[in-house]
Amino acid sequence: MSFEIPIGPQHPALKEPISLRMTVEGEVITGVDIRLGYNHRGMEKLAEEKSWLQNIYVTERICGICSHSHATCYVQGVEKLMELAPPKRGLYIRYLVSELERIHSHLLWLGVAGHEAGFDSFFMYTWRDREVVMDLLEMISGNRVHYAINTLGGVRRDLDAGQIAKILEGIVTLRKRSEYYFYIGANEPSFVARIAGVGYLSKENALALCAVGPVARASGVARDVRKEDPYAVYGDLDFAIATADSCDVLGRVVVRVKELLESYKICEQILKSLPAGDIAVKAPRKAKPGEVVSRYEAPRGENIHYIKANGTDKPERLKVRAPTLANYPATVEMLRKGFIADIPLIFAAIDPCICCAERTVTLVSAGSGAESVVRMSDLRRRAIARHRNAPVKRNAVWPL
Amino acid sequence: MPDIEIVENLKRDLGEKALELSNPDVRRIFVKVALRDLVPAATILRDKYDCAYLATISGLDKGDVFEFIYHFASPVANINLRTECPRSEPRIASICAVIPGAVLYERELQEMFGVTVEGIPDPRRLNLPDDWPDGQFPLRKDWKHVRPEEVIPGGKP
Amino acid sequence: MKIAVFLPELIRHLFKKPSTVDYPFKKLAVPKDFRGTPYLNPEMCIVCKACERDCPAEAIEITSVNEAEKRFKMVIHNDRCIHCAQCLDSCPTTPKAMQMDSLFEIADDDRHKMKKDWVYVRAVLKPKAAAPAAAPQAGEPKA
Amino acid sequence: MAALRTLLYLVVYPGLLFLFVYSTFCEWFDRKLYARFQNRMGPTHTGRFGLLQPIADFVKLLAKEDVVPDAADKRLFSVLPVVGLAVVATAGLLLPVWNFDLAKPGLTSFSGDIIVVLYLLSLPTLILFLAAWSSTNPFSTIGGARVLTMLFGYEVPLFLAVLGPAILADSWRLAEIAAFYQQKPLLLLTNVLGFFIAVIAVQAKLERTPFDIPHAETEIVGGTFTEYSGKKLALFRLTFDIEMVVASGLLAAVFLGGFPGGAVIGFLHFVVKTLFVIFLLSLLRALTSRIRIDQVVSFAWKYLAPLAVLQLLVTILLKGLLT
Repeated sequence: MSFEIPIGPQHPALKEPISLRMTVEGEVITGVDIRLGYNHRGMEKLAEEKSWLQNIYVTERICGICSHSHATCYVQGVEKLMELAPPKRGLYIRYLVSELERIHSHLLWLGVAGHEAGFDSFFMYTWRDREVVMDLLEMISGNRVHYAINTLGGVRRDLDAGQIAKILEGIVTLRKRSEYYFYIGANEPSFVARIAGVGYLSKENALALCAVGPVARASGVARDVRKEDPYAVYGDLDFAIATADSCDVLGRVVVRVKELLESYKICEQILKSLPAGDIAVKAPRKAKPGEVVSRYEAPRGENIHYIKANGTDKPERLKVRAPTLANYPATVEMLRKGFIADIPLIFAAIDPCICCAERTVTLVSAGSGAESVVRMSDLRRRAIARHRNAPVKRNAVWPL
Repeated sequence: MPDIEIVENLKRDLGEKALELSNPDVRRIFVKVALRDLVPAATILRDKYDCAYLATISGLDKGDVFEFIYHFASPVANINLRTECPRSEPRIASICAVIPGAVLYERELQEMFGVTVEGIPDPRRLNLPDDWPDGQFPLRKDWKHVRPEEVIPGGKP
Repeated sequence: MKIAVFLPELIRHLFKKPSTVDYPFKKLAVPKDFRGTPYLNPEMCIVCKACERDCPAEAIEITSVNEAEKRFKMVIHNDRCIHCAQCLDSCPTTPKAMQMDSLFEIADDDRHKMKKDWVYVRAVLKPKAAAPAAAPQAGEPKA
Repeated sequence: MAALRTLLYLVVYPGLLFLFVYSTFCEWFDRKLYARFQNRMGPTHTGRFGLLQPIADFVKLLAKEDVVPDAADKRLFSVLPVVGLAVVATAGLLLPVWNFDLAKPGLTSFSGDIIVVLYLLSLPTLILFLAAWSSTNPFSTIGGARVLTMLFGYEVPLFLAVLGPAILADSWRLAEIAAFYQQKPLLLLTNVLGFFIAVIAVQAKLERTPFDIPHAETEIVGGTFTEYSGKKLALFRLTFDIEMVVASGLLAAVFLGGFPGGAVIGFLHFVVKTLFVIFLLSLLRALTSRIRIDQVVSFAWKYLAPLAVLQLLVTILLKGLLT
């Protein structure tokens, strides 16, 4: 006896709206369908109406967790179009922030994974320690979520010696804590029982379905833009790609924790070899006609922006592909034949960022073209009408 | 593998198919192919250049034609396959048979540019709501969004 | 297989002070260069409108009240502001006419109450600060 | 006079009012502990140290809108929370803290009351299942199925573990069992294994992490409680709180030597010992992550049940040695 359960668009396991329609037989999932489109803001269309400078902040708001990654991806593309060469110190600070952001994002993910598995203590502890890196970012950039440190031609804020010392100090604490969480995550029997062998994605499937980021790396595909396409400072830095071969959620935990440790290493290298000098150069208001493909390794995987300029102060086209979107086909594959209990874990394991993945359409209602703000009374009326017309199901069916 | 070598190899392998070949930046290669050569070219890229990974498909409204750029990535380079189709007859072939992960991007192209992707395994809309009117394609340049006047709910008039 | 690996940590923290803050009653200090709410220093403003042009959220609105007296009105729509501080970077005067304070609890139940306005006379143009703000000021020292 | 006394007994002490106050205190204790384990504060502001927070939550829920789904079996749906509360409150009356006097047994102390308590503690599970079933929501339906599946896992180990000490004491009456262990406290040590099995099984019965599978909110929203709101949900939450008190009181009576010393000192024993059991339950909750339903059943039958049988065997052998 199979029936359909809706996970989302509103569901406690999902922090953002998306709809997963699960066909289940008892506790086993037999079919999966992902429906997008609950979180559209029309970023790509909007970007065509804003200037190059304003678009930094627009792209930054594509996502709340990896805000810096979209802004950096955009900025490094536009700098190529404008033929700007940001000073070395500016670049180092920019990518220091991007590594700190990776640390914060992965710690956040560890906590979410713990919460989805009902391991709330783990969640509380990881998030407590995530505050350390959040505070560092706040100190560097002046804000906790949207750092807004990028500008065309460099960064907006400099680091002083006191800040550098504080960051190094914070990294020491974080490294110790991360190693401890690695130990907990890999040894607590009830947690391991939930994540080992769950959400299997073979290497072949990971390749065929174009999976990116930690999902691909946990399936043994060493795909990391920082190594494949070493942009900006990554050519000078020494780090390794974290991979795992277990192809399951445990592998994704391992990959993320290993990446955390790599990120600490990168941050220390950047701070140690931070060159002196300016942090930004002056940028023109217009870009010459041209096109550029900018790639960036966000915490969730490869982030790719295609930017086309037409000689004015506004882009002709800005195409954004966020990593989460690339992982959806793989998620469908992972969920198949799983248990209901595994849905939140498998879905969380791609570290979904739904507002990243859905960024394309304007907030316009279909009929009138008016911005759709529905009154509560109206909603109520619609709900009642819907209720009257709906057939009433009297008998539930035994699922087993 | 240096870029020049890849460009040379591409010239050899694609032969007539490659209408334009450019290498504007390090590890960025742009190839232009005709519409009918799209699927064979994608197959060649996947099999010979380790480009099983399609990053995304960008669509572009250039007035008379739509341009579609398939951003492939291999561990050594980023190969962008470009093709054009006329606005009057917007049809392209699906590459899902070659790269199964392309389905989401092709669905997005369908709804945003109003092209018909022939042979797509799942032709539903991706992002737009179910009651979106037919014939409205937001990313075409002639589709203009008129911003409604801002109404602040609950405030003074 | 180990059992109860978290136990020592949990027991240890039972006797420690909680790391959370009793928020509305106790508050943490924000760091030095916190990007709070923008405000205008009307004595310095030369009405170059660079901030209005560069604001990504269209939160700044400058209108002329009286052309002859060079009176202008600036409204900062804090309900739209995204606190990016681009207006500070765009501001060409020294010291800057646009400033940021460290207020962050600015939420209100009415969006009209969040709008702030200033009516002022345009400042006299100083020769040194006359350069148009074509781009954000690069590498400016910390305020 | 006797009628009045019975009424007081049922409504004030140790009946509904006392159980309500004490169970909300226990909920506060559990929440505070859980928070402190996680380096948080827990309830702080309602009352001193947030002591009144559970009561405030209860009152708030009472004031909320009460929705009954159209497709639900309305009468069953509405009556079940009350039945559940009645059942666990009745079980509360049987604890030997107010029935300590063996010479003058009260109304609710009789031979075989341990069986009745265990039975009454099993009923809420069935009521939960019926509640889930009558609300016809897919999430509730899955939750209901999980409730029953889990029942098969933990019920047997719990019964085996709790009955072990009773066999050693040679009585089916809680007061007598407690009195037996008060005379020979050393014998309690033989039941340590059984105690831990019982704690784990009680954790499962109370549906707390790692066994909060029937209402795992990240998987099936509220599970059994998805459609419950307002007063009914408040009653269900109270049911669980009282069940926690009764279950920990039962474990304290059977495994921790009961509540010696008459009305006042016995009551102090009751408070300390139940809080100790709740401490263990809280710790278990903080230590683990939620496991899957198939893992619960296999864990219960592969480890808990065999260990419980082993405990029973040890008890029986010991009893043979002693007599």
